[in-house]
Amino acid sequence: MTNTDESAGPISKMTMIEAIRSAHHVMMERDASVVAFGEDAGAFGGVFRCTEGLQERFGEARCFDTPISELGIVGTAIGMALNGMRPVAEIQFADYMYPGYDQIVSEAARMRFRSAGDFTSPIVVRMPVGGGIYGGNTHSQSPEALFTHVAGLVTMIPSNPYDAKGMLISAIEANDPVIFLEPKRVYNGPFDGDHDKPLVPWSKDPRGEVPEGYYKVPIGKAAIARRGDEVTVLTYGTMVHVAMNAAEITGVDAEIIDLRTLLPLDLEAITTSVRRTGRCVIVHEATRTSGFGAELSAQVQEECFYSLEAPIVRVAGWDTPYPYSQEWEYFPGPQRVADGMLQALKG
Amino acid sequence: MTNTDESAGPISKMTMIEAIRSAHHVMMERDASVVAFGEDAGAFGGVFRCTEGLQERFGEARCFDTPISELGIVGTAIGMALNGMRPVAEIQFADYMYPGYDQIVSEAARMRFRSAGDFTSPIVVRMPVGGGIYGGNTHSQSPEALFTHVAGLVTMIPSNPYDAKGMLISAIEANDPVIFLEPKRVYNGPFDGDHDKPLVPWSKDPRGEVPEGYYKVPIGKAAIARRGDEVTVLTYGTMVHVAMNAAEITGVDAEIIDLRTLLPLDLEAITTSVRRTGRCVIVHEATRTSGFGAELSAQVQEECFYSLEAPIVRVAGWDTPYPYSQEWEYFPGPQRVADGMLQALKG
Amino acid sequence: MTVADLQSAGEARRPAIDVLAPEIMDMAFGLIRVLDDEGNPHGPWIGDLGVDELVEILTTMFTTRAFDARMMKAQRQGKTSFSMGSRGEEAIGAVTATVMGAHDMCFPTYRQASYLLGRGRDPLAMMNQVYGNAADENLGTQISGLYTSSEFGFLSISGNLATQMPQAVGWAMAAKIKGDPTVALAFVGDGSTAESDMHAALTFASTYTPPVIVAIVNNQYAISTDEEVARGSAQTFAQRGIGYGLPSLRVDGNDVLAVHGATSWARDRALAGHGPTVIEFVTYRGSAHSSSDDPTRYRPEDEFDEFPLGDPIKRLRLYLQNRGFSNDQANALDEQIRNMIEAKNEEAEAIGTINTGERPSLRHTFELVYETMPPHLIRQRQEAGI
Amino acid sequence: MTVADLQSAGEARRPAIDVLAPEIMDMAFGLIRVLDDEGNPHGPWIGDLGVDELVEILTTMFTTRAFDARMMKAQRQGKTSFSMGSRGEEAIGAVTATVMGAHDMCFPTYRQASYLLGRGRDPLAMMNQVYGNAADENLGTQISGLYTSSEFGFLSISGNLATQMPQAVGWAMAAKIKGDPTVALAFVGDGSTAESDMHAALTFASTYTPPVIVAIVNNQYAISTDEEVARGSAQTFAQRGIGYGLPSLRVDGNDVLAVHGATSWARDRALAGHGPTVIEFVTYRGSAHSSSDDPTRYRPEDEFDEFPLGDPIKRLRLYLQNRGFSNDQANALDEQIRNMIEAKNEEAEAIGTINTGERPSLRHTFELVYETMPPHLIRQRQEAGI
Ligand SMILES: Cc1ncc(C[n+]2csc(CCOP(=O)(O)OP(=O)(O)O)c2C)c(N)n1
Ligand SMILES: Cc1ncc(C[n+]2csc(CCOP(=O)(O)OP(=O)(O)O)c2C)c(N)n1
Ligand SMILES: [Mg+2]
Ligand SMILES: [Mg+2]
Repeated sequence: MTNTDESAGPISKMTMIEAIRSAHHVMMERDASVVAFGEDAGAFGGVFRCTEGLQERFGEARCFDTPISELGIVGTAIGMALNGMRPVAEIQFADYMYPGYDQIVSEAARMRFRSAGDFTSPIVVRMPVGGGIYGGNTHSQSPEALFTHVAGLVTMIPSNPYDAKGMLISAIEANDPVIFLEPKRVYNGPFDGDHDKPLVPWSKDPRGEVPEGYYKVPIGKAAIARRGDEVTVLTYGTMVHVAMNAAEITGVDAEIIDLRTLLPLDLEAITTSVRRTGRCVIVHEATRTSGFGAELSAQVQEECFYSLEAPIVRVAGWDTPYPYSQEWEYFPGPQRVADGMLQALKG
Repeated sequence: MTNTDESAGPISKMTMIEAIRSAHHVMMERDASVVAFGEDAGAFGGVFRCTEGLQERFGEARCFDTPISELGIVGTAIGMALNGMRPVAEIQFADYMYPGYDQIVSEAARMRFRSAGDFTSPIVVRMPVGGGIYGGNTHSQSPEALFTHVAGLVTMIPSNPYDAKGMLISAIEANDPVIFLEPKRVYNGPFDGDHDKPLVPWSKDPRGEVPEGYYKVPIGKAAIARRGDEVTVLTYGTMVHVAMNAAEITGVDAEIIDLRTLLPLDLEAITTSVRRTGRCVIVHEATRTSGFGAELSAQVQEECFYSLEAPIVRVAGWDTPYPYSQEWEYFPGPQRVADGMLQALKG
Repeated sequence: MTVADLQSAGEARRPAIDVLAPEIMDMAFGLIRVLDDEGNPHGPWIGDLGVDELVEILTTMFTTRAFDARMMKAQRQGKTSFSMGSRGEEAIGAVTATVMGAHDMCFPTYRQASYLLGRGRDPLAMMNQVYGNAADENLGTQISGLYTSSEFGFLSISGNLATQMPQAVGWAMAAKIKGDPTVALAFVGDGSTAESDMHAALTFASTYTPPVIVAIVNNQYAISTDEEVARGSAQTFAQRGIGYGLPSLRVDGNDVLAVHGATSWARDRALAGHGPTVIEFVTYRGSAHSSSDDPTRYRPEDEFDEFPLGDPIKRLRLYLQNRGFSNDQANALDEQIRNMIEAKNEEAEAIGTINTGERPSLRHTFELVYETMPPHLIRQRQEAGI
Repeated sequence: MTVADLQSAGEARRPAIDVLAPEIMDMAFGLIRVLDDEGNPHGPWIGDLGVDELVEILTTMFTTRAFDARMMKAQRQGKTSFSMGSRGEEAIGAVTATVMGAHDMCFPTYRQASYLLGRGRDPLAMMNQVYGNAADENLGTQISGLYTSSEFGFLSISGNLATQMPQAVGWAMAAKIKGDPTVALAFVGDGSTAESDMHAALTFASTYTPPVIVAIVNNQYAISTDEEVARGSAQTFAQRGIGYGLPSLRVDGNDVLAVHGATSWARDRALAGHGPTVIEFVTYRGSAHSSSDDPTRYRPEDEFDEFPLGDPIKRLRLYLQNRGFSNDQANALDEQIRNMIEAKNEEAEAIGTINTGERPSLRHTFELVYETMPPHLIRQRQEAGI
C-alpha cells in the first residue's frame, strides 16, 4: 500500500478482477498503443470479466476477441509490439498457454538478445493460475517455473487487488516481455484455504482499496505480508493468504514474504529475513519437483547457509496432475502449511 | 557397464550415435510395434544419423520422414501409442521441441491419469541437447527442467554409448512416456570441456564398448562415474566428462554421480554419497534459475542438511540465451567446475 | 450467424468413394441435406436406415437430451461443479455411433455424449463421473463430463481443445501400418479449428492418407464468439480441408440421414484405402456453452428457434412419423427415457455427489501418474497420510 | 519433384486488386509466368520495370550469389562454423526488396539474403555477422546468417522455423489499427508450412484481414525431404490459402517480372485495404541446405540444371539482353561485384573470423537479456569475471 500517491486519484473498493480491469483502463486511456485481446476478451469481457467494458470504451480495434489459438495470440502480440504497440494478451487459463509457449520462450524472451537490441518485444501475457475452483487438471495449474527458467522473461504474480493493478501497470510499461499470473482463487476475495468458510470479499479487506488512477507497484520488489521473527515463509499468489491463516492457527510468529515478482527475484528481501529468522518455509501450489520453490530453496541455502538452523521446508502441490474430486485433499491448505512451519521450527 | 550379460551378444565399438541406432535396431527387430520417425529421420537417417539404415532394413512404414511439425510428431506418436504401437519420435534439436510441448505435457504425461488408467501413452521422444557445437541460441539448449516439472514424464539423459543403448531400450519398453535427451556434444566422443584439444573418439573409451544385442540400463538408477571422498558432484550428460576433467585438474577427490535418469531421481545414490562427503556440487549446462540443479539442491539440503559442511554449489549455464561467438566463454567448462569444487571444499 | 450456401434437400450429389479431392471441391461450399422441412427424404444420400435403426438413434438422442438436462439441473442444485450439454447437436454423435465399427476409435470433444450413449455406455456410469463420486470409473481425476471409455472406443476427453486431432491421425496411421480394417473418427469444434493441433492433424492426414474422418462440429459458437471469429474470410469450415487436398464435405448436422450418409461414405472410403475425409457438420449449440456461461450476453434467446436447420430431434420425429412411428410412440419413448434417467440419477446421487457421500481416494491421485509409483510419489503419498 | 500444372508465360490472368478469393481459386493451381524460355515477356503481368531497375535487381542477385559462394568457401576454410546459401532463389528477395516501401517490414527466413542486400545492407556488415567478429552488429548472439536490421525493415531472423509468420500478421494488424499505410511481407519455406505458426498466421490473417503478404518459398526441399512431405495430398502450397478464404497466387519464383508483378499486386491490394494475399513462389534450392548438409545423399547432382523454371539469373540476363543490356555488360557487372565481395571479405577477415581476431565480449551476453540488467545477471557477469 506504500506506493500510493495523491496523483493516483480517489480510492475505490475493488476486487482483483476490477483492479485488473482498472489497470487496463488507465493504461489504454494514457497510451493509444495499449491494446487488449484474447479468447472471449472482447464484447464478453473475458470469462473472468477482466476486460469487461474495454471494447465498449475503446472500440473493437483496441479490445477484441481472438480465434482459439494461444500461439496466434502470443505470436500476433509480438508482431504488434514490433510495430510499436503495447499488447496485453489474455490466455484464458494458464493450463492453455502451452500452444503459445514456443512464441513466449523462443521469440518474445529472446528477441532483444538475438537481435542485439535491434528489436524488442514488450508484451504482457496475462493468465489465471492456481486451483481451488474445482477445475481439475486443466483449469488449476501453476506453471510459473516454466517461465522462471526462461532468460528474458519477467514473471509476476500479485496476491491482492492493490498490487494487481500497480503491478499490471508496471508490466504494461516494461520494455521486456512480462508473464502476468493471476491467482484466480483470490480474484474475488482473500481465500485463506478454508474452503468451507464463506468467502471474505475484497471489499472487506484493506488491500481491496485501490486508487482509481495511475500508480505502479515496482517490478522486482517483494512485500512483507506479515512481520515475524520465528520463521521466514516465502510464497506468492493465493498461498500468501493460506500462509497467513497457517500462522494464525499455529501461533507461529512467521515472517511472510509475498514475492510478487518471481523473476527478477527480490533476493535481498529474502536473505535479510532468513538471516534473521534462521528458518525458512517455501509455499506454492505448483507441483513440487522443479517447481519455483526449488530455486528459492537453492538460493536461500546458497546465501544463508550459515544462518540456517533447520532444513528449508517446501510445502507444494504433490507431483501429480491436479485431481478433480480430491481437490481439497490435494490443495496445500492451511494445515499442510502449518505443519511445514512447525517442522521448520523443530529442525 | 555392470548390466551386461552374455545374452546381450558380442561387443562392438560404438559411438553414441551408433549405440542409439543399435537400440532402435534391436527393438524394431524384437517388436513389430516399434516405429521410428521424425524430420529427416527416414531415408536420410536423421541429421545426426541416429536412425540411419532403419528405413532400408524395416521399410518406410516403420521408419519415416515427417513434415516439419513437432506438434504433429508428438501428437501422432501419442495416437500410434493409443493404437498399440511403440513410437520412438525424434525431435531434430531440443530447441525445437516447444511446438510439441503441449502434446507432451497436456496429453502424453496425463493420459494415464486423466483416464484413470483406461488409456496410456508409452512414447519415447528423443532429442539432442546441449551446447558446444557453435549452435547459438537455437541448437544448444538443455530444457530438462521443463520436463522434470511435469508429473507423468520420465526424463533420461545418457552420458556414454553403453548407457545410451541400454537406457533407450528401457525407455522403449517403458509403459510411461519417456523424454530421452541426447547430449550431442558427446555423440562422437567423451568431450571433457577442453574445446581446443582434439576429440577423443568413443572407440578409445571403454564405455564405447557396447553389446550388439538386447540389454537394459534401468530407469531411475544413477551411476558412479568416479568414486571419491571429498565432495559429491551431481551431474549428467556432457558435464559428466567435464566434471571428470575438473577433478583431474584440481586433484580434488570428487565422487561424480552420473544421474542418468532425472525423473524419477535416484535420491538414494545421491544422499548416500553426500552424507559421506558432506559437500555437494551440482553441475549442468542449462541456465541456472529454475534449472534442474535447483531441484537437486533443494532435495540435497532437505535430506542431508545435518551432514552438509558447506553450502551446495551450483555450476550452470548463465541465465542468458546461449550465445554464438562467446560459446566457450559461456560454456560451463572444466575451470568453472573446478572452481565450484574448490568453493565447496572451502565452504 | 450464417449458414452459407444452403442447398436444399436432395440437391447435393453423391460421388464415388474413390473420388479425388479436386473433383469435389464444390461440396465444401454446399450442404448435404436429405430431409426437407416436411420430413421427406430426397436424393442420393438417403441410404437405407430401417425404422428400428432410426428409433434406436432417436432413443440415443432422447437419452442425451434428458441426461444433459438432468445434469444441468444437478449443477444448479450444487451437486456438481460443472455441466456441459449438447442440446441441438445430438444427431451427430447418435448417428456416427451407429456408423462406426466395433474396433473403430472415436476422438471426442466434450460435446459428444450422444456418441458415447449411442455406443451403449450406461448413463449411470456417466453420472458417477459427473458427480466424481466413489463409483466414478474415472476415479475423480477429471472434471464433470470428461468421460473415458476404451470399452466403447471413446478416448478420454481432454480439457485442452483440439489436442485429440493429431492423435486421431496417429491412431489411423498405426491402423494403416498394421493393416487393420479400422477407422478413426475425430471431432473438433468450430472454434477449436483455430488451434495448432488442427493444422498438424490435417497436414499429417494429407501426407500419410490414413483412415481418419475429421469431423468439424460447427455449432455456430465457440464460447461467446460466433463461428466467424475462427472461420475468418473463409466461407465454410469444410473449406479448410481443401487447402490440404482432402475431400471435404459440408453436411446438415441436424439431419439424421445426411449425417448417416456422409459418415458412412467417409468410413467406406477410409476402409477402401482412399484416405481421410473432412466433414463439417452444421448444427446449433442449443444450450449454454457450459454451466459457467450466460449466453444471453451474446445472442438472442430465441435464436435456436430461428435456426434454419431446426432441431434434430424434431426433424427425426417428423421423418419417423412419415415412416409410421407415430408422435405418440415417440412421446412415450421420450417419457420412458426421462424416467430412466431420473431413476439412474437417483441411484448416482445415492452413491454420492460433489458434496455428499464418499469420493474416490486421494490414493488414486498418486497411483495414476506412472505405471509403477516411483519413490518420490510413495513418499508424498505417505506424507499425505494415505 | 513436381512443378504441377505449369502454365506457359503470359497465360495467367491478372485480376483486379479488389477481387474476392473465391473468384481466383484456380490461380492457386496455376503459375504466373511472364518470361518465356527465350527471355521474351508475355501477358498481363509484364509490368513496366525499366532497364535501370532491372539492372539493379540483377546487381542484387549477382551480389547475393557471390556473397553466398564466398561465405560457403569461408566455412570450408574453417573461418565460420556454418553457412546457408540461396543459389537459385535470389530473384525472390531481390525483386520483393524493390517492391516493398520504406516503412514496410520484412519477416524473413534464413534464405532471404537477397532481400537484405536489395534493401541496401552493406555485405561487409553481413560478413561480420557471419564471422561473429568484433564488428558484428549482432554482437555475436546468433549463428551465421541470422541477420537483423531494423534499419532496412528486416526482422531479426529466428532459428526456429515459421515463428515469424504470426508476428508478421500481428505487425500488420497493428498497422491496420494505427491506420499506417504499410505492409508486412512474411517469408516461409515449403517445409516450414507444416509448422503450427503457419496455421495461426493464416487464421489470424483470415479473421482480421490485415495488410500482409504471406510468401511461401517452395524451393522443392526441406532438408533431405522433397516438398511433397509437407504438401501431402494437396497439389500446391498456394492451395493452403484457399482453405482460409485468402486470395492465393502461385508464381514462377525464378521469373523476375512475375515476382515483381505478383508482389506489387499483393502490396497494392493490401494498401487499398483488401487484406492479405498468399503467394507461393516456385523455385529451386540450388545449394545444399546448409554447410552441414550433403545433398548428394538425396537428390541427383544435376537436378538444378533440369529444373523447368531454370536459373533466375540466367533468365534475367537473357531478358536484359533483349532489352539492350548485353551479355558483356552483365559479365562485367558480375566481375565487378565479385571483386567487391572479395575486397569486403578481406576487410571482414581482417577484423576477425571464428578463430582469429577479437570477438564480441561475453558482457553483451549478459546485457542483452533485459532492458536493465537485473541483480542476478550483474552478479553472474561478475562471477564470469567481466
Ligand atoms: C487450449 C484451450 N484453449 C482454451 C480453452 C477454453 N475453452 C473451452 S471450450 C472453448 C470454446 C470451444 O469452442 P468450439 O470449439 O466451437 O466448441 P463448442 O464448445 O462450441 O462445442 C474454449 C475457448 C480450452 N479448453 N483449451
Ligand atoms: C521449429 C524447427 N524445427 C526444425 C528445425 C530444423 N530445420 C532447420 S531448416 C529445416 C528445413 C526447412 O525447410 P524449408 O522450410 O523448406 O526451408 P528451406 O531450407 O528450404 O529454405 C529444418 C527442419 C528448425 N530450425 N526449427
Ligand atoms: Mg462451437
Ligand atoms: Mg524448402
